Amino acid sequence: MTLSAGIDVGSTYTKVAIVDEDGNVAARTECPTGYNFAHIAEQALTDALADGELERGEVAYVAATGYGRYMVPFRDLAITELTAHAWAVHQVFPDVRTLLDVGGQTAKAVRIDERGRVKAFRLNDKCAAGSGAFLEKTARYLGFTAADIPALTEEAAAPAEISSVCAVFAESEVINHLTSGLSASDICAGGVVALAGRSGQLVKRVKPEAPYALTGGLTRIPLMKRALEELLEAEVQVASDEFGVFAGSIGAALLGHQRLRKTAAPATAAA
Amino acid sequence: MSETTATPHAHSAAAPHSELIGATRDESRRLMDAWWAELTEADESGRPVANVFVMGSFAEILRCFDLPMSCPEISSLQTAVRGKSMEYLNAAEDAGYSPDICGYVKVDTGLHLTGRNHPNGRLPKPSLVVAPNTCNTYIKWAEIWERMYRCPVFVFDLPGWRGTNGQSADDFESDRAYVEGQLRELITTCEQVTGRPFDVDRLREVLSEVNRLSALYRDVIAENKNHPAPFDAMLDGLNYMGICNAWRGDPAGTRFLELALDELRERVRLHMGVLAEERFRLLAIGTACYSHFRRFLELFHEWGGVFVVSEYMSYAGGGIDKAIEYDLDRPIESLAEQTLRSANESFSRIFYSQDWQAEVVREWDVDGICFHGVKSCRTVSTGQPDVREWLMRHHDIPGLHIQSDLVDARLWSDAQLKNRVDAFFEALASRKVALDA
Amino acid sequence: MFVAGVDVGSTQTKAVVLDSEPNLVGRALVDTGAQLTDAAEQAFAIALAEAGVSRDEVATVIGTGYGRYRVDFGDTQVTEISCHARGAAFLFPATTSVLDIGGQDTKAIRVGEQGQVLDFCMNDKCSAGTGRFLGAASQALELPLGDLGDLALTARNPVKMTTTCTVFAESEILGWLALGRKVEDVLMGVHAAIASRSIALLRRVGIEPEITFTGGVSRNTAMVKLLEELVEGPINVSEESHYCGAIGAALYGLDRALMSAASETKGGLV
Amino acid sequence: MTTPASHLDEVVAEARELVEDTSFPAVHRWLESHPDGKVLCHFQVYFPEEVAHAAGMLPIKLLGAGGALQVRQADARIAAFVCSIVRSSLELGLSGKLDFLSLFVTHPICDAARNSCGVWARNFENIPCQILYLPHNVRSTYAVEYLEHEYRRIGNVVAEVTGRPVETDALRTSIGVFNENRALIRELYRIKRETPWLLTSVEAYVLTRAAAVMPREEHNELLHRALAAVGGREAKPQDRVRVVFEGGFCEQPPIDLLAVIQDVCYIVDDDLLIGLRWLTEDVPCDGDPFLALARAYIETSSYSPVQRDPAKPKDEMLLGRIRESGAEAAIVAAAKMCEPGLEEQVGYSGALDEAGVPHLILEFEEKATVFEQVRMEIETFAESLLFEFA
Repeated sequence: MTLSAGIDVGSTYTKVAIVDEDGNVAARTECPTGYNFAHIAEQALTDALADGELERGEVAYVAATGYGRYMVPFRDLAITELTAHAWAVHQVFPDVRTLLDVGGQTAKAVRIDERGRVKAFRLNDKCAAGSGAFLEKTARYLGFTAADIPALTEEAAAPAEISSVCAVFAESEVINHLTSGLSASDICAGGVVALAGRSGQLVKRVKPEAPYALTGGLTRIPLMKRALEELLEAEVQVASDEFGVFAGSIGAALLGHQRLRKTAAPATAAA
Repeated sequence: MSETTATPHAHSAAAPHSELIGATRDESRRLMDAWWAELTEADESGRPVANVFVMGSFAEILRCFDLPMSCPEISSLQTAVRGKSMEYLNAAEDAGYSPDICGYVKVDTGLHLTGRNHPNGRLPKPSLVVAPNTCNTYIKWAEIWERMYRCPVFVFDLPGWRGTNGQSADDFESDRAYVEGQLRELITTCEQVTGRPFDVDRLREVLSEVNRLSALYRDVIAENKNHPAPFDAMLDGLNYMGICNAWRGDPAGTRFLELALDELRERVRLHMGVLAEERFRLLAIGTACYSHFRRFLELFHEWGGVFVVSEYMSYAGGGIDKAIEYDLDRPIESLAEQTLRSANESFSRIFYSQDWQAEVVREWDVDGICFHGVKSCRTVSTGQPDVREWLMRHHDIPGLHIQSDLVDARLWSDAQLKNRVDAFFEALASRKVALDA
Repeated sequence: MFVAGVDVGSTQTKAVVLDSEPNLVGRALVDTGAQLTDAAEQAFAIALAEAGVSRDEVATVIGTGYGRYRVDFGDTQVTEISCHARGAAFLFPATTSVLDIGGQDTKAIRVGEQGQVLDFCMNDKCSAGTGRFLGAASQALELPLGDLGDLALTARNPVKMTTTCTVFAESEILGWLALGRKVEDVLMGVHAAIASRSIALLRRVGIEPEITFTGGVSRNTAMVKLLEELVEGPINVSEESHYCGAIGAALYGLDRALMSAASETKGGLV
Repeated sequence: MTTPASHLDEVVAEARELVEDTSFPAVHRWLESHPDGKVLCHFQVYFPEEVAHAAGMLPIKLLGAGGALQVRQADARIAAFVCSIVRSSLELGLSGKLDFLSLFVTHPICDAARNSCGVWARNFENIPCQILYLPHNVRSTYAVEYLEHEYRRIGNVVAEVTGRPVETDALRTSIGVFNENRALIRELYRIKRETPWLLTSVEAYVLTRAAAVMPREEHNELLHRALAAVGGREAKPQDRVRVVFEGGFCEQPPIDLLAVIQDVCYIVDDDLLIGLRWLTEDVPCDGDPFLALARAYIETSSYSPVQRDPAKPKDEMLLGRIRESGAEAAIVAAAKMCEPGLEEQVGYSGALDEAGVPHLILEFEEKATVFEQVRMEIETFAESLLFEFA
């Protein structure tokens, strides 16, 4: 079985997906990136292989993507996570034309054509505090962890108003809401709605076309999907929790197979 | 400006004082509604409309052609005061405009992108844009409408303050001749847009109205030398400037200032200040924050702080705070000369205003200066920290530097601003105690 | 007679009790957390316990800091700018310039002989919460806040941090690490960025000795060293600098108590 | 014996060293050989340097200090929300790197630049600080006459500072020196367009930018050496996207950002340092030189977001630059907090969409040192044009 591995070294989490020639995901792992990128890439790949009881030798291609893609010494190809994401989403949702991916540090809006190629994209700039980390900080301030956010925000009666674009000032808004007695779920929901608002604006800047898809860590928060749909006035397909988180690594692995098929073309054609 | 809807207010000295108090605010609301009614009517009837700016758009010439004047700085400000600016601002940012550019431009662009439905009426499309170089964003703003509507755009130069030396009398004459030349080209453009010939006698009428308006405006500003000051330069002052810009050269505008002056003198006679107790007299540099206008004023009024004078009433009042004396025998030449003088002494004053500020602090008996930097406007904000420090070092005048925006509610951080304003008044209070001891 | 000051900061709440000399007789430091009023009450109780003083022996309680309006058991509030100035002048009587790097705001103050505020300036919008840079660094590098200073001092070739925005400081820190730079070099880069921005603020109000560095960040050895290099002179740091705001608040409370005791009704700050 | 190719590396290294050295060594060398020489600093974008040169003054172009100088004092003077070049230029002055300065001039290109004159005047009380009021109503029949007078006015200020009036034939000679410089830079840009593999974007940039920090005669000589050496370089074309970089008219992108772009693209044309190439043809040396300079500024000149000219609609001018350089895509950049640049970016993007020209929108800051995010954007942009995944 020839396998291709996609290693997505993100700023906060590193994801690995190992895919066979038919495009099935044979194994996958996710772990915090820390700050030794080369080590974590090797470690994550070994864990994935063990998880799927696969041999290192079966992996014919390694495509690295994400923040630290150049820090993966044993890669065959480095590809940006935007291209990888677009390609993965195109395989699972061939009709999707606009993708929103919200990660730890960055939020990305991408327009994709019918062949899965990236046509236009925009990233959040410094003042748009539209990143996952902002939400994690709000939750931690309220005494919760990132994992609690999905359930916590479901109990929200009325999401609090958080208007500031700057995460530092948003934090003082959170403090003010706290002191005026708002519940943690309403404040955290307010953070999700503010984040959806900011990333929804990002989507509008790539002259979007429906249908839409959402990938990245926030796929686990139902309120995020609902808030985006209200803003974009259209349905937002959320990749399954697992796929959403692993879109980058799966896309990279699939592109690996693409290169394998191209380079393994019969030698005669080339001679 | 068809004036039928605005019933003239008889300027009578005998009106009993109770009726006068508050009359100016009602009149300014009525005149602002009349201005919007005319813009909405012009949009429906398709009459040509000119987009103008507060810092020198030759309103006198446009008045001669009875061209309704749409002033986007005022209309953008009004959306913020009514809490609606973010909806239009977001529409512009969705179209690609950066969070770091002028909020007025984005609110106006958002209005044009979403059907021109302004809270006060229907914003008309420009048939002509008259944009001076007294603010560079005016030129980029004009180019946005140019791309959107392909309408005639008349950008012209009012060469301003040249720096620390090197401007002789014949340099001024060369500038004046250039401004006069451009003025004649504007007249030709207006004739083409309206299909009406230029009437120099009508211009003389308008010029004499503005001479009167300028004299009244200076008297109004001077009334705040009284203790307590009868009006707040950032609240009532905003109304006075708004009417002077929208009705410049129209008798209704002149009569409005006569009424305002009557009310102010009545308040001075009755010893009626802006607040129950005027504890601190302030000079305001920069603009207010219109998305949180009431809260902005409240932060200062809570401490008994009143804005008795502002730089805003100088440059954003259209330069009529400097003695405008049009010579009716040489209307075109003196219009060019006086407009150039306001460009030098009011509009480009902002870049080197430390001496003017020190003088105003003395003459209006001011306790401290509030420098309010707004992200949207680099014209008024860029050099503020430098001036604040210069005035503290050279004249020991206390100054507070705070920042937010004109219309972008996202840039108002209440806790941070209250912290700074409270600390400033605590310092002013302890300074007063030291002076009294 | 005793007086108290409670400084409710965005991350930590400090409380102090002073006798009428005045001497510092009780102090407390707790995490602010989500319930600001509880934190204020808890800190006040601990400070009273350490001072061996009962609640009713305290003539006035003054609240300060971002959560000053949450000190609902206090007599009134004073901003932390006025309090840090007064507290710094108490700890170092020859103080003329005061610098405090807080969680939300950085403050530069010029102080008169009695610790009154002559002029002050605070950070501009985009570099807000520079004290938070260090919080971001400690999180990103998984190191306790207290160790950052000493580790930064071991740096050989510090990186140059250029971002003005605190939010993007974190991604710039990760960026440098992704390029394989040493942790201590990145840390020293963070410290240098904070120091140069703070000095720019201090310059706005004029830098004249003696300079007193107050607030929690003043315990950071690398920060003190960098600031001393920039001002080319010594900077006062005290064991009690964490409590500077609360001390200042208590001193204003003492003025108020003495004044009402002498039942004069002179105008004044409080 | 240095082969021509390695000779080019030396010339480029010489230029880069001058460009990155904030102590202005070439200016100090000039002052040693001209003991009573005076130096003029002018802010972006265009200034008629011939007028200063003709009075024996050394004009240098203030381009900020990029990331080379930690801004400490300027941030105490300038409000937040203002671009970086305005701050770091002031920092050069406040930190004593411009002590040789005798005259500061800025222009009405934007509100922050006009404000800078007031800030410099308050902080350098013994140096004249001026605004040269270039016109925006350039299509008025009175514009050329006005601009000629404005050039004579700044000539009088220069004469006051140097004690030497600006003589007519001296000005004609200076025009000759600057004509030659502009022609050499045009030749450098011809090579970028036709054979970009012979000269990297960074090499072409530092060779051009050296003009800002050295006497123009020396810069001409440096360009002659560089152009001679380029011929000798063997390099084969690579599979890269041909792009136009638009947005470098005032605050300059960090050199490392150009390096990131050149990894995946050939920058075949751009508006980098357009002020040095504002006049697109030789200025005639006969007749009145002041009038010739004023007419050239309006009639035979390029375009930028900070010069209004209805006869040169910006969208058409950009599409023309893309067409003439054979570029297949554009990078439409703007400096952070740059009001005119950010507004123009939206106009350009709309026009490029309409014309079907793929383009990448970027924001940069002169002092940025980490390029991970922008590298990812540029590579994705190139990947979407180069690779066929389907």
